[in-house]
Amino acid sequence: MLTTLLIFFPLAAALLIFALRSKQSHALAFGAACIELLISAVVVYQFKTGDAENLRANFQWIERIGLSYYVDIDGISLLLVLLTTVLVPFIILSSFGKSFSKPSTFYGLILVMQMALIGVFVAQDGLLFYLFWEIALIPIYFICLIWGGENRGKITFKFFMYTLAGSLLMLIALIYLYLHTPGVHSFDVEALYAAGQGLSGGEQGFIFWFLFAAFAVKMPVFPFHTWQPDTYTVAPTQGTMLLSGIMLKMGIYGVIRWLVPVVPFGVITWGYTAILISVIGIIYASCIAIVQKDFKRLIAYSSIAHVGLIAAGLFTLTATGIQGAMIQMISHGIVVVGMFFIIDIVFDRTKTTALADLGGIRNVAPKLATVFVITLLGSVALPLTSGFIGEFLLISSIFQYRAWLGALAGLTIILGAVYMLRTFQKSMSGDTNTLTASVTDLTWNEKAVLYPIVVLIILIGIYPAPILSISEPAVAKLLELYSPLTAIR
Amino acid sequence: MTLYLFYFLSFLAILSALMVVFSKNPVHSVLYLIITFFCIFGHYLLMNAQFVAFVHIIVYAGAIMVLFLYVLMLLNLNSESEPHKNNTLKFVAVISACLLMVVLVAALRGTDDKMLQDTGSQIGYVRNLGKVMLTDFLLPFEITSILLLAAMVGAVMIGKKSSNTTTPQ
Amino acid sequence: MTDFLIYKILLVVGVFTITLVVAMYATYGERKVAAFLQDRIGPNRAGPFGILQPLADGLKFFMKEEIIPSVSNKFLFILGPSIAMITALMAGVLIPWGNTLIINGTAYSLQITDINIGILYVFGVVSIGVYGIMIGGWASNNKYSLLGAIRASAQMISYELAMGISIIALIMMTGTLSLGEIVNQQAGGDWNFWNVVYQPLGFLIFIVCAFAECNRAPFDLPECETELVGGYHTEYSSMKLGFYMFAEYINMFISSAVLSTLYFGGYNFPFMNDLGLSHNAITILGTVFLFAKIFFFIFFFMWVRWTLPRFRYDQLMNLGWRVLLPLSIANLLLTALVLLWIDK
Amino acid sequence: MKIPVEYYLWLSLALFCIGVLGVLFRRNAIIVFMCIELMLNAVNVLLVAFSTYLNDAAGQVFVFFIMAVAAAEVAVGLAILVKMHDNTKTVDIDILNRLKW
Amino acid sequence: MNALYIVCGLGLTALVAELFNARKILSFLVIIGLAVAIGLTIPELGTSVSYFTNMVVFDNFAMAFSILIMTVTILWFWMAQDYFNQDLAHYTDRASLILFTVAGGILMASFNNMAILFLGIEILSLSLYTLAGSKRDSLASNEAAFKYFLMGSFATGFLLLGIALVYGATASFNVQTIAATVVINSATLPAFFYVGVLLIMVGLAFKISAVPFHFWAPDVYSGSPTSVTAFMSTVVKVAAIAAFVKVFSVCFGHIAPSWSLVLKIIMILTLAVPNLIAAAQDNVKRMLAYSSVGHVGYILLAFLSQPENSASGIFYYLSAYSVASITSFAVLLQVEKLNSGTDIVQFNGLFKRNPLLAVAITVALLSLAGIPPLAGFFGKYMVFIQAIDKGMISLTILAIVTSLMGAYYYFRVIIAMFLQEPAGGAITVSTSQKILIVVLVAGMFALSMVPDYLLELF
Amino acid sequence: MESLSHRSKVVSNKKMTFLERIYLPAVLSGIAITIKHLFRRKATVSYPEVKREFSKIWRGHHVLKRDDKGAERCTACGLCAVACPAEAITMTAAERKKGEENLYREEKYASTYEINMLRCIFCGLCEEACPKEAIFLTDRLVYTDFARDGFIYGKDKLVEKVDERIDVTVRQTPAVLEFKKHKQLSHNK
Repeated sequence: MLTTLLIFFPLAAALLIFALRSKQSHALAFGAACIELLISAVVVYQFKTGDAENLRANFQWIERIGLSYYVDIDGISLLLVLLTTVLVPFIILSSFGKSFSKPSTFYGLILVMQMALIGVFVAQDGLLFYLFWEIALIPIYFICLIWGGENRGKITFKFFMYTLAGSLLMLIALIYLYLHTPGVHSFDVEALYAAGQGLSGGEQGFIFWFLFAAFAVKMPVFPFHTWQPDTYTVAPTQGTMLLSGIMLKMGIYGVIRWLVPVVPFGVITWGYTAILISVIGIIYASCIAIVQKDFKRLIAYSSIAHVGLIAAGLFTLTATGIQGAMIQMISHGIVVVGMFFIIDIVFDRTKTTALADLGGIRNVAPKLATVFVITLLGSVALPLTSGFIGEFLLISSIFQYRAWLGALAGLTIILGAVYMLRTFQKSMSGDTNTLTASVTDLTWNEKAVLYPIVVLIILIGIYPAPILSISEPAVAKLLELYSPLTAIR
Repeated sequence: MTLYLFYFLSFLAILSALMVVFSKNPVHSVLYLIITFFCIFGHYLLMNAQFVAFVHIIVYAGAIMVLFLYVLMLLNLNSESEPHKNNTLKFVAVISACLLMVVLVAALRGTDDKMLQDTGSQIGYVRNLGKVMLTDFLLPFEITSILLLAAMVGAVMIGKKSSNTTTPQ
Repeated sequence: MTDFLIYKILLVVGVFTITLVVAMYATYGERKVAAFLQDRIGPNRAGPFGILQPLADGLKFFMKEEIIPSVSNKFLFILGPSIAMITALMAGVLIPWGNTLIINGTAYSLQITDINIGILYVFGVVSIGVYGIMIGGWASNNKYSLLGAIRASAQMISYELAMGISIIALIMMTGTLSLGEIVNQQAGGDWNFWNVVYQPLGFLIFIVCAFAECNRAPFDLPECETELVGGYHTEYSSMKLGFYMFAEYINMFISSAVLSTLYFGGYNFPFMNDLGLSHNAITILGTVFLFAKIFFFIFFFMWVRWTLPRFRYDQLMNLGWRVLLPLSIANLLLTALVLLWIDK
Repeated sequence: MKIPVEYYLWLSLALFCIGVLGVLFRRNAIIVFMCIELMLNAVNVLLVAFSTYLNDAAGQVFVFFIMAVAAAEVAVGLAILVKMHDNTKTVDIDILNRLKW
Repeated sequence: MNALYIVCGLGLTALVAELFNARKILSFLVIIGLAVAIGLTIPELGTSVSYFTNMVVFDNFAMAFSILIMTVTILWFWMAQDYFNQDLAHYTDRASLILFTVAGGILMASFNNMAILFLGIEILSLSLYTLAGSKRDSLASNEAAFKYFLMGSFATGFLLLGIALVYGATASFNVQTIAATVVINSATLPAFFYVGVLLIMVGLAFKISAVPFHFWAPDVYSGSPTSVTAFMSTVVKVAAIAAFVKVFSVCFGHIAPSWSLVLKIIMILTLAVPNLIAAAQDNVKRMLAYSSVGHVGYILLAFLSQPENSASGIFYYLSAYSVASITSFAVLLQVEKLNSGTDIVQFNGLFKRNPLLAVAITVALLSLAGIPPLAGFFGKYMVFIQAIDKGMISLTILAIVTSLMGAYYYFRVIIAMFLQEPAGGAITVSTSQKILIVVLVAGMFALSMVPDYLLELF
Repeated sequence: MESLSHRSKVVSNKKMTFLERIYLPAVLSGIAITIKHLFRRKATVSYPEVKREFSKIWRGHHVLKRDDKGAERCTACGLCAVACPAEAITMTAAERKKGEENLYREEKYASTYEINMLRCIFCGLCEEACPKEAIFLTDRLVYTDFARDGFIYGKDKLVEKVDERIDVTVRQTPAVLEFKKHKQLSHNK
């Protein structure tokens, strides 16, 4: 029941905002997001106190095609739900003080997006998952299309087509699995697991690639990433935050929940390839990031690199890897939201994101520079920041899998440091120029967003145990599946 | 005797059907088509389908072709200067029609000969046909009236002169 | 078999001849009737009372110079009147000219053949007739001819409808399409067995349509001389013109015959069974009566022609579609209802 | 006095194909239309032949429906054609290609 | 059967209404009448009664499709008030022709005899030929009518030859008898029987406008008055597909192997070609025309995968498709009314000019593109599930590729609406149309929320 | 507007009654009228066999009278030509030579005298104009001819023959005769 409330409260709020068309939409939306955060807190409480049964809801929806409304929250879901509910208020808050055309539509779409994201993370029915997955696409598409920047028509369309193509392949895979569920066909996650595991090697391979295509587009992993830098650049900041902070996690979550357990044999067979392309993607993206001249684009490529690492870690099929992925997801979400917000602030003040035009902001806006440093350090995985825990776990898992791959993956930290520090140097340090001279420091709402983010980055970096403990049982359960299969590897 | 009659009628029917397609003047086409219809009429009589035969004449020769001729005359389309399709298109048309023929023939080649019932069969008599039409086929019969009504309303609607200036009361 | 064949051939030739002769004398009759109705005498020079006038006319047609317009389509130009003539002659085959003659114990029917869909045959032939006019009018390559042809086709198609429906009402009553049977059903000596008593409205519609189908005044728009010079036969001369004229009179004869057959008992006449005459005598008397009826209708055709002015074209169409057609449908419904009621 | 039903099959197929040929071959809309009528007639012949062969009246009854439909089609088709001629002064079907993509 | 009576009766009433100057209440009357017809049909669901010596059978298939046809007609009537009002002299003619078309559609869904199938198709087609030409002074409309007419009658020829040949082989026009004969005498069926089946397929493929027999459709759709196009691409399409499905599932379902290859080729072409061409269109009406051809491909895919058991999926697909189509046409009509054109540029900035219209057509196009959670998605989903079930993975992938192409051209419109500068001032929409559009959008969501009821009909 | 002439008729577009609208009664009365004529006496006269009586005052072919002695009365005064409304009469005057006294009554005579019968309207004004009682219209017919020339009647056709005089008094009413007599007196004075 609570889970359902979690899903549909944002939708109700969104409809209310649509209907009211009030000038105070931003406040309403923020309020709704906070309430949602409270609900998620209750969920955490229930989860911790072992009342997990209350979180489950399962009833038949469309019997004829096996669709049931089946939602549940386990550790993995909970972390991502929390990520969503925490980040969305920040995202909304970050938009305060800006004027949008048709604000009610804008905030409404953000809340719809939140609903879809939560839906994706809690769905335990294959088709339901798919539905939420697709629904998530629509609001973000319109956010980018209506409030985006230059040339948004083509770019957002490309984004849309990529994701749609991927998800349609996933649909085929899901249907295929559904038709192979034993007994009465069903999309129940367990049934799909059973179906997938019952398939032959070849079939598992084909399912693997179909599902992987959808998730890889969403993450995005090289070579499915070409939509991403453009879209990140063109989208309004809140859209970019949603895309990079949360939506990207849908792909990773998909791999964890809907790929790895479904076709274990396929994963084992093709995991190596997947890791390989992920690692190639890491290096590729990092190299491109180094030569980027645009601030926002650079972060976009860095995001590809980070996600590549997460994907690689996942496919090692070790507890370290998956736990690392979990924590890195949280960390990356927080860091990247902060990062994009800072870029937005800079852009707001200077009307440019070209690195060459910036410089010396530290001199005029020290608070901004400080926050940027901390976020940046979180991104390059300095110890005691959240990034460190995740990347360390991930790289070690890859290292265990193939040492040379681990070494290559480790390059991400070095390359990350290179481009990040270069960014800092180009933008913050140095002498102020005519553009940056007038940069003012953080306003109240910017502080309200960035300070908690900074706190979170450090907090998780110092004390990640609660997060790890939440996801641990679920990850362990996942990996039980592979214990008999490790021999093959 | 009957067989020769059949050959003769068939030959004439096919010949005049071809002339329908190939004669330059539309009015000649109409006349050739009428000849074809008369040959078909003959075939019906050979099959002792009298009622069908005469209704065929009344409907096709007596009404439909008159309408065609009427329209041809009304629109004064009797010129022989029909702009000709370019040769490629004509070629394609002939080829595709021949292809259709070949396909049909090829598909039907294997059929073994079956004989017609004696021509003394009485099913073509109006008494029998009427019985079947008004018992088994009553619904289609009634539906036909709707069909004709729809055609009539439609034709009138299309054909009426525009009355944009006059507003209805 | 040969006897039968010879008899049939004789009959065909007979009917053929009678038709031609009647048509011939119908032209004479027309002129006479016109004259009489206009207080004139009419032709009276060729032979006594001008009785040889049709021959003279025919001779004139043959002797006249034959003109075929140079821009016309020669084959069709000749085909037009031929079709008109042939179709006109064809309809006579199914008319029951009389009851059977019994000679040496063999019954010889005075009908050439009685097929079970006689009315349809008549209808079919009539509907072909319009081609004669259309082809001729078109082939003349003359705008008046063309207009006449167009008028003819529109008119004939329009009136065929009402005619057909009025006949259907009759057929519903008689339950057969065979002309022979329809006549036999009207046998019985008493005049009120004639169908016209039961189908007065149908008869009225039929006769009006018959006028239109024959292109007779007041529906002679295809050859309306005040508007179209000579209508469809403007370019015709000599015997081809004669064919058209002839065809018109034959049509008149045949429609009168059909009218008498369908609505006036054919060869039956009142009190025929009470006369105590032999079968053959009654048959012959019946044929005489039939011809009397036919002549009366031919006279009626002429009578109307010389009484009523020509319709305007829109009036013609109005009459056909908005008066006769609904009326005939109403007649049909009425007949159907009455038949149902009687059935119960 | 017997004619194999196949003969009628051949005949009607020949007529049908000639009709198809005409539809594809000619540009004059009226002739195209006439060729369609020819196709329908070919079907009628076939139906009557089958009906006689099978000694089943249904086939001939079906012919009447086809005739009714043919008549209705002619009425509608010619009305449209005349209207089109009013607007374009031609019955050449190639001008119909104005709407091509 | 009551529905058929009522629809025919309404058609006649509409004609008579001219006499009494009852135009004002006519469309109201029609809507009420159709609603009553639907109301009378719904309780009968679950029964299967044949009428008139087995000429028509009203089973669930027939009744469901009839209800769908009539429902869409009601919506259409609501939508197309302008179409009727623009030529008051022919108000009643148009209304009655539409109703006759509906009657034809019901017959096509309920036939149990080839004669009824044939007559149903013809009633539907003949009325439509004239409706397509009902904008009498427009050359495009004339051409559309004439092209439709020529192609339609040409197709009728093939259909009839097919029926004749099948009759020759099975000695019956009755669907059940044919099916039974096919089963019993499958070995001794003459070759021309199979030719007949294929010819029937060709004839019906013309009617459902499957490639390569579709070439009339785009021209006709774009030439006809927009309202009529809406009608053609919804009600008519539903009826044609109902007939197609019924013929080939009930009648020739047992010999599926003999025709499935041909149908497969048709289906592949139908999926690929129109979607490709639609992407090149700059006119929304024409684009919708091509897209409606493309949707036939998915339906054929569903049908091909399970010829005897696909009715429910197809029915759902068609319901979703019709509602979405009607919605997009309702918006298109409003845009056309103001801008007197249907080019894609007329949609520029529609979101700013009238958000309701923009959102409604967006939802409709998304539904047509098969984006969840809209009804169109479930439709496509049903298709895919049936196809994958029969192992047609490669065809499914083709379908997916084409539906991506579909998304491409639908999104061109969406992008134009949300991205471009407005092509004119604000658009005002009458209240009744507003209500209609809201109802339609709600309908699209409702169809996706509770599809079970529709699916359980079969 | 007030009609000036009061001769214009106001057209009534009154609605026809039902009986009028079905036309049949009108048609029937029409054919009744014609059938009545069928039995009427015929107006035709079968000409060569039966000739219709001319009226007493019927005017036909002109004649140029001679006097009792056989001399032409006409003196070519031209009054007839002046009086002729159709200008059908032409003449040339000539002087009487010696020895022609028995031919012409007075010194002057018409050497040619032509009447164009195609122009002549047989009004009789010439007759009235003539002071010499020379020209009269008779009850004879002007016969047909194939050429126009044939209708220009010269003296050869107009002047009465000496041996077959034409009695013109037949068609003169007594009043006229009286008048003529009187005139003659005055003329002959």
